[in-house]
Amino acid sequence: MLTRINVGPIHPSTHGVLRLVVTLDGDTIVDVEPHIGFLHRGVEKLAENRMYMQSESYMEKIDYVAPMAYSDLYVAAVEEAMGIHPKERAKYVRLILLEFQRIASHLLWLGAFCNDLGQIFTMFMWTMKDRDLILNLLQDVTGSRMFYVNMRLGGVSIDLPPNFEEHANKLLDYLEKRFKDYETFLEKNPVFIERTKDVGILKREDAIALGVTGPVLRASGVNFDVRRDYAYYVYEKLHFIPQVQTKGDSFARYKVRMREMKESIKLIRDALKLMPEGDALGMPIKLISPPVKESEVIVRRELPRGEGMIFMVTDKQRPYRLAIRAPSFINLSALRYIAKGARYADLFSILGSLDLVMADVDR
Amino acid sequence: MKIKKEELIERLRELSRSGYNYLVKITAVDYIDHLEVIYFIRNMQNKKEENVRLDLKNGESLPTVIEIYKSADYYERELSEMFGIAIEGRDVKRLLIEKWDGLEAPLRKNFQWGSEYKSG
Amino acid sequence: MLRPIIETIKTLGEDRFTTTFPEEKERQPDNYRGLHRLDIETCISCGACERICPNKTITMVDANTSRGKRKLPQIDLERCLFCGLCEEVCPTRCLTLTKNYEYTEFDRRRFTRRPEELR
Amino acid sequence: MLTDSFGRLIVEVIAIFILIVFFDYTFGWLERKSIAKAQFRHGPTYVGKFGILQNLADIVKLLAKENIIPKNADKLVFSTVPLLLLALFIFLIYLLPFPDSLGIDISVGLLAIFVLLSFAPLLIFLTGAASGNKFSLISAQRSVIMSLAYEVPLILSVAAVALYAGSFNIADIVNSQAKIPFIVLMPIGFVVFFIAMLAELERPPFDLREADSELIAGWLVDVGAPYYAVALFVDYTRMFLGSLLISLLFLGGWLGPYLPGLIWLLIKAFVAAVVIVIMRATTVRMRLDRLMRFGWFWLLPLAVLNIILTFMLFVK
Repeated sequence: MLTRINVGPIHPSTHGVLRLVVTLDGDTIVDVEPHIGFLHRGVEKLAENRMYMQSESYMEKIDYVAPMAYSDLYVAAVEEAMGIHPKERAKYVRLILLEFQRIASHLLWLGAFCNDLGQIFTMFMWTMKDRDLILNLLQDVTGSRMFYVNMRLGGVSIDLPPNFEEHANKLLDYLEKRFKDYETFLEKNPVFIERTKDVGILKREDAIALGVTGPVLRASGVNFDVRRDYAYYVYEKLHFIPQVQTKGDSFARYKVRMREMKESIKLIRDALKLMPEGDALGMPIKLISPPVKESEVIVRRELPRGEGMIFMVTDKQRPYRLAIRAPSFINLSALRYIAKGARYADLFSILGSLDLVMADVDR
Repeated sequence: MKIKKEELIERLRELSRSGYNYLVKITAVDYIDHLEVIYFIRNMQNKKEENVRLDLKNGESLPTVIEIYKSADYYERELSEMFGIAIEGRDVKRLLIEKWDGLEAPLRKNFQWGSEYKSG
Repeated sequence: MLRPIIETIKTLGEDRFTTTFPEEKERQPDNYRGLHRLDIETCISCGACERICPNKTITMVDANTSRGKRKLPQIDLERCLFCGLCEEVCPTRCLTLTKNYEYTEFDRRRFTRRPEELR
Repeated sequence: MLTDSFGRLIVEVIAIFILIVFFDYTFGWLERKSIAKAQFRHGPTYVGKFGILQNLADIVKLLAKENIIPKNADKLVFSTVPLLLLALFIFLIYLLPFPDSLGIDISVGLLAIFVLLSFAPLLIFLTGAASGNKFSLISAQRSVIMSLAYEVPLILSVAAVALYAGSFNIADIVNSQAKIPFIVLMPIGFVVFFIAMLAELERPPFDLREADSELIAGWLVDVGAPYYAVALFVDYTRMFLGSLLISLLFLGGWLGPYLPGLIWLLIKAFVAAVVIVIMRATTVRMRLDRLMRFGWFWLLPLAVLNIILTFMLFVK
């Protein structure tokens, strides 16, 4: 006999407002139907009615876990439309801040993932502490804890403070030590291994056919990372290796993100060494934006959740059409295929390992 | 590349056989007198990208490509909800919002909304 | 199984990280973006802040000052995103964002701050 | 004569009830504080010194709320079974012997306790099934299925203890640990008993019935606030029972130098409880089918091995 359960929109592990209609046969999932749209704000339409640099703070709210990544994506699109190239130092500054943002985002994911598996907030609080230290550092740079709005055309709004390098190195050392602790804490725990290994397997061909992105794609054995394949900023100068796992299960997705955080630490260290002196400040906000040169722009960035893309058809002072490819959106659409045949308890292991931000799904 | 609506399925099938097996996004742009639908597809082997564009007249429907790209599912649903494009060949459910209070196709340029939300 | 438990016991000995909020407060950098502050004397009533605000937070209203009746920005804190664009666009740097971030009211209408209240 | 023993009974009943309430309250506070400490948090701070009165405030809040019984629920079962559950666990504690001849000392105490203890999953099943909510129903099913996995190893590991002591009387079992506590004599048996007890107590990694991230609160999903307070009381009383059983059967009960017996018993019970809390802070939740596999393929053979070892080494 089939049972239908309504999970959400208010449920401890749907990370915001996601409604899943789950059809169960005993304890086995027959079908999962996601119902989304509870957080729809029509960002694309809002951007059409605002001047280019006004929309930046709206873009940040698409993904409230990693806001800077989105504002960078948007500002890069505007820069390309106007033919502005970011300053050399600004490229490094942005890269450093974005990698810090990536670590912060993955840390929050790690905590939330352990919560989904049934832990009582221990890992969550630990990773929140580390994330908080990163946010404090970013706050010193940008002036705000969560929504930074610090990307400007050609650079950033505030340059790095003089003691930034020292603080950052100290924080990175601390984080490196903590990551080792986390790995012992989780990987030496047989129950964690049991709950993640061989759960929610997504094969390579399916991953490509379903169009999943980011860590989920890389965990299925597809060696694709925008940071390498469409290198932007100074990623090609730094020794950057995309993290790939072949298994495609929840554990592989965990492993990819864990390794990515370590890779980000390396990237930041390298970038701090190579960063040139000089000026990183971009153009200040004006009531009239510079003239637009391109009529259509496509910009790709590797956001913490996967590949983000902006397709913008430009007009004089405001975008004519702004289309955002949100990584969580397409990762959610894969849930139905991954969860089929899994146990009901594993639904949340799978859902957690996809790293969804509902605001990003609904836009 | 710009193609006609009739060729769409054929061309995409050809492309997906020749290695363009990853659908990045389907989106549309409203040019008031017509719509342009764009398929961004990528070859996962050599990371090359291709844009397949086609023009749609207002009120014209679009054939589904879900048999070629599984990931087209959500994009097509989004397209039909946001632009009011009917999708042929599959049952399209509303994706985001069940009802827009009589207002359809919010990303069309003729979508009416309160002037107080406009700025700048 | 034992190694994770040892990790947990190790943290029992570490310092607490959270703060008991109303008693101790977070440290803020100098460029923190909190509530607005308006210097009425230097404001030239140009309205740039009103035009740049992405969220229609700011409206120019009539206000009585020592130099007579003028148009000055009024801020609706319910809509404010604290993005700081108004501060950046202000030609005389009279509208600034302070370090103060606490605002609670019992009445929604109190969130609309008149120019005289922006101190 | 009759009135004398009756009066003594009344005093004992009240004394043990005070003990239960004392443990429940202190443990509730200790759990919140120690989990908070493991998570870099403060835990309850404001009500009373170190937040010691926070739980009291919570109970008052819960009891002051409206009791809602859902429309689909079987009202009679739904409103009586949680109270029955509470009564069951309190009664089980009365069956335990306490030092200074407090409590009832019956000759088959061990058997009686474990027979009655296996009613608990059924009562939980009744509450869950009666509430008419699908989450509760799943939780109710889990409750019964789970009990298949852990009841047999639990009883077998206890059987080894009874075998060694040569008695089903718990006081005798405690007294036979005068030289060495059973945790040293039969470590395998202790591990099996401890793990099965975790499942019985609904503590992580076996909190499948109350699985927060999957079933929201499992069988408690639809209960109103006053019944939730009852359920919390049940939870902590069960915890008291579990840690008492662990300390009586394996840690030597009230035996210990210098301090009075009751204090030793409480100290041991608190130590066992804190270990369970640290387990709670550490592990993630197990899956139902894995738990079954674990119970039958690991716990059961280990329990049998423990019995065989005990029989070969100690029983003459």
